[in-house]
Amino acid sequence: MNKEPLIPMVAVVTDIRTDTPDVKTFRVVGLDGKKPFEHIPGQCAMLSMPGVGEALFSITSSPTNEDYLEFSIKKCGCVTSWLHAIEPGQQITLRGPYGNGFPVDTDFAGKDLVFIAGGIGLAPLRSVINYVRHYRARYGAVDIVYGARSKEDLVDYEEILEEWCREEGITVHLTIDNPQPEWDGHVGFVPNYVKELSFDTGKTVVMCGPPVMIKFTLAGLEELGFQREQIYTTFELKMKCALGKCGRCNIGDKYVCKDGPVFRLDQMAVLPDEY
Amino acid sequence: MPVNQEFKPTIVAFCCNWCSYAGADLSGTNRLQYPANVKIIRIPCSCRLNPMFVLRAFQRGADGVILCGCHPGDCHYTTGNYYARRRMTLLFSLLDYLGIEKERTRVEWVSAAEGAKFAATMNDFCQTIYNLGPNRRLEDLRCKSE
Amino acid sequence: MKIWKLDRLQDLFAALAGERTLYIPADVAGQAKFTPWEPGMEMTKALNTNRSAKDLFFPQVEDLAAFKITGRQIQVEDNREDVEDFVIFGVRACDARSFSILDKVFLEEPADTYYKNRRDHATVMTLACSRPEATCFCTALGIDPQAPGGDVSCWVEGENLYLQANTQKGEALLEKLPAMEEGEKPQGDASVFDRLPLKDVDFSVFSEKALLHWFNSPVWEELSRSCLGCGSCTFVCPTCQCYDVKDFDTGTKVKRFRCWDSCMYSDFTMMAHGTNRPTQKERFRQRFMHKLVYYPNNHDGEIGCVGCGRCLRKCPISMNIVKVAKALKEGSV
Amino acid sequence: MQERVIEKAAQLLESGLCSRVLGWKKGEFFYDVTPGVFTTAQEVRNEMVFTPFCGANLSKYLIAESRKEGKVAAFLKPCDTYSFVQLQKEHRIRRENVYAVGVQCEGMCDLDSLTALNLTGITGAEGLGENLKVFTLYGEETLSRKDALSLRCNDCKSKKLLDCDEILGESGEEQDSHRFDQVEALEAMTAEERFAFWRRELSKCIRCNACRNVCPACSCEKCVFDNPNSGVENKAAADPFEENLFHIIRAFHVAGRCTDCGECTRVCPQHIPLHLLNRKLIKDMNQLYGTYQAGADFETKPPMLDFTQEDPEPSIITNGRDSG
Repeated sequence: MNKEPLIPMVAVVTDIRTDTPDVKTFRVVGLDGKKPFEHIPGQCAMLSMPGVGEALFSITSSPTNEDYLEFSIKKCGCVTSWLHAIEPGQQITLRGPYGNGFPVDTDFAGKDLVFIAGGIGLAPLRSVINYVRHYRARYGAVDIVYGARSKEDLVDYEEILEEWCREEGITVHLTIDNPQPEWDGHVGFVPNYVKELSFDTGKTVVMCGPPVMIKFTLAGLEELGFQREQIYTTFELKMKCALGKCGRCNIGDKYVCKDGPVFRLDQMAVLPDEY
Repeated sequence: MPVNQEFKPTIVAFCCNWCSYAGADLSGTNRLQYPANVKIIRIPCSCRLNPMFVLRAFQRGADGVILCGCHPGDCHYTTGNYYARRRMTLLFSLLDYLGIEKERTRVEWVSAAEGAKFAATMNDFCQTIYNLGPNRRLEDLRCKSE
Repeated sequence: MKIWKLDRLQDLFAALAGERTLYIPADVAGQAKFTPWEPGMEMTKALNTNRSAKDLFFPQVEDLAAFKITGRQIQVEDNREDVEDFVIFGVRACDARSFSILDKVFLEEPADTYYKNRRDHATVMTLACSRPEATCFCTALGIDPQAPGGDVSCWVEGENLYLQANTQKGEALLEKLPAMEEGEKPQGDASVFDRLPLKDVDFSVFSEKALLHWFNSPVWEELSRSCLGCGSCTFVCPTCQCYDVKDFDTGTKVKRFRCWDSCMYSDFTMMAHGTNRPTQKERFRQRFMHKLVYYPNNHDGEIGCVGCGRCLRKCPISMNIVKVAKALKEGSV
Repeated sequence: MQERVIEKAAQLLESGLCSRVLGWKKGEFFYDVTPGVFTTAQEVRNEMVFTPFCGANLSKYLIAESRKEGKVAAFLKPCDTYSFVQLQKEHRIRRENVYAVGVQCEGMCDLDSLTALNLTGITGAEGLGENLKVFTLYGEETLSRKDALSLRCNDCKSKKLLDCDEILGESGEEQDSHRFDQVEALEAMTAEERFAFWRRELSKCIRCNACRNVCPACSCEKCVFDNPNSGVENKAAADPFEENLFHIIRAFHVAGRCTDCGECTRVCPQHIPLHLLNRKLIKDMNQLYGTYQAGADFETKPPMLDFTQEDPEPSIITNGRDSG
């Protein structure tokens, strides 16, 4: 009988890193110790613990990482709370990859890129950013705008400081919502910061964050003169199958699991505002 | 269940913290015998017994469910067992109406001093359930396999 | 076309049931239902089954896999098996069309093997309608109730049952039956279909305007106001295919099963942080937009409804796709 | 009566006494009436009906409608008024925002009761009084409304119109119904027979939740069956046990609050006689704790929120009524 896409494989969590008070990054390999499958930046996978539940997470690691997959996961529901309580060595089930991913080798090629992320929204972008860093020559200048509630809530802060900030051609713009004693960087919400930074409108924008951030940032970008065709974002809605069959993650006639999760914003203009 | 294996009924006894739970203790310290397959679940008062708990017990493999609480008039919270009495009467009646053997459910009032009554009640209830055989009408087949 | 005498229908059932399970629409506990045939079991007098025929391919509940958990270890048990061949007799044209609508969802890559397994092993024998209900509107959706399709089409006319194979599977099935007389079916009286009160419901309008036009229609508020948020329409619908995947801990292992779900339910899109369809209006809209706009957009304009009329009879408050389609059309003028 | 209902509704809107009217809206056919809210007299005159097919109990809608701005006029049949009172007793309806118009009822019919008379292809019907003229694709037939009554209306318990601001027609009396006959027939069976009966019926359940969602007594903001942490299935009849569990618990949760309006059985797409579960509990409570009718008044304490020291022991059930 053919392989059933709903039946997952078993994988092992080999390492757990605490990024922020409510975000942990999980390193996952197959039972053979190898990377479970290949993926495109922006794609997702279904993680599950039988008896607890199954949920979709974006793959945080870059495809260029040949050893494992990584998932940065914020504790907010049933499955994520369980994940936050486990220790390395725990087996989970895994299926994927799902979704279309970012057009890293087509539309993004040769372009100046601006990544805009808020909070845990960095998770899906980290995969793209590291992919772009790996194939640095294929892309133009890179700007990363990243905001969180506080310094402690910045995911991958170490990696950002130690690696991204030091790399040539990459400019990192960090911001936090409220002033903090040990913070000498920018303070303020992402949408305003983006407007202040006033990027060149020839750049391609990749955005991920809470819906309210997306909404206001988009307005700001349009004010700056950006076209919706230049802006990409990624969505997440409730999913059960991730195969376009269970019927719940649709925005209009598009399924986030199958036709997304990455959408160019001009595609969204003809779809309902139901996300 | 294979035929050659003797039927050992699983009994779930919901016991009020203030009386029968202590009664069970007392019967233990007095070395009174009652079957080991009586699983005691402590509840703060007999009126804490949600009918859902009774059904869940049957789903998860109980062959009989018994509620033990304080004698009417002796409730630690004054009136809890009076409400429990009405609820269980109605629940048992409804189960009987659905054709589920009424002997599988029981309520007994057992005080903290009645260790002997506790043991006797459990022995009697186990015998009743043993005579009835395994719970078939309110079982969950998914829990019975393997 | 082959001919079988109707007074020997039980013999036909016996022959069909000889090597495989035969399902016929029979009355069980007062309901017409596709039921495994046993000697003596008669067809229902009802036009159609209470629930739809999708149950036979997409049952309300089915196990997907089981997991054995020991400490931190997980073992996956894939218990799928090839189902045995079976025949469904007496499927009406509407339900037969619903199979092709479901196929486009479940058989699209990556195919759903549970569904495919049953589809592969089933032979569908349809039965033409001659006495429709007033709630029937399959003709408004381009379905011919007198040419019902499937692997074998059947007609009742006078004292005979006429059978015609439409596919190789159907031919193989008929070949195994006792030799039958050949003949032509006399032309029946189809005038009743012209008198169907809902035959003119216009489903073509939905392709004429943009998705957002229908989505933003002002009529949704009023239409959905009395909706109870139950799942009767969904569960009797032959084309509703949304499902939920759930786990059940049996005490020794975890069974992962799937069950029908309804977009009418409040938890359908509920996530840890909330839902994107917070009121019944959005849920109600989703169901009808899916059938009238989203499905056609994704599948060459085919409407996700077969006009069986079950929701017209079953909705507790008599709100249904016909009322919705009409109101949307009028509301857009 | 229909004319009076429509005229009254229009008048209530025109006079400005009410901003909305909760009533029944006509459908495609004579029998597919939908509960609806009307805001203008014109809407009322065009779309409102009161026919023998207005079975839907409107009182549950008042939970939401009475919380909105302005006063809502609600047209309520006798059995609806019992639910109306019961819901007020449970503080679910804001009475001051409702103008209740009681409408006397001659018993309601439904499509199922017509189908049971072997009528097929029903395209419409005519008649608001004693007789019903039914049109079908295959001819027409005149029948007595009495013969086409819904199952529940054959056992009508009361024609009383309770707590109305105004009454169209006359409030009636409690009826000498035979609503417990079938319960008694079941009680007279052996446990095996009863088990077989309920298995046959409950195995039809598809867990569409229509019975729960229509039930005026099921007015919880969040049902226990919709709570993912309760560990119960809210949509899958995954096992016979789950079917039993749902219906036992639901009957139990509405015990003492169920007015026996019969909506559960009316809406069940699988025709499960769910009212027999509720009636059993009503009968038991009447016998064990004294006669009580939910929704009949505002004062009487519901039996499940009450007790006496002399209440019978549960052994009255488990040992049998005679020995207990």
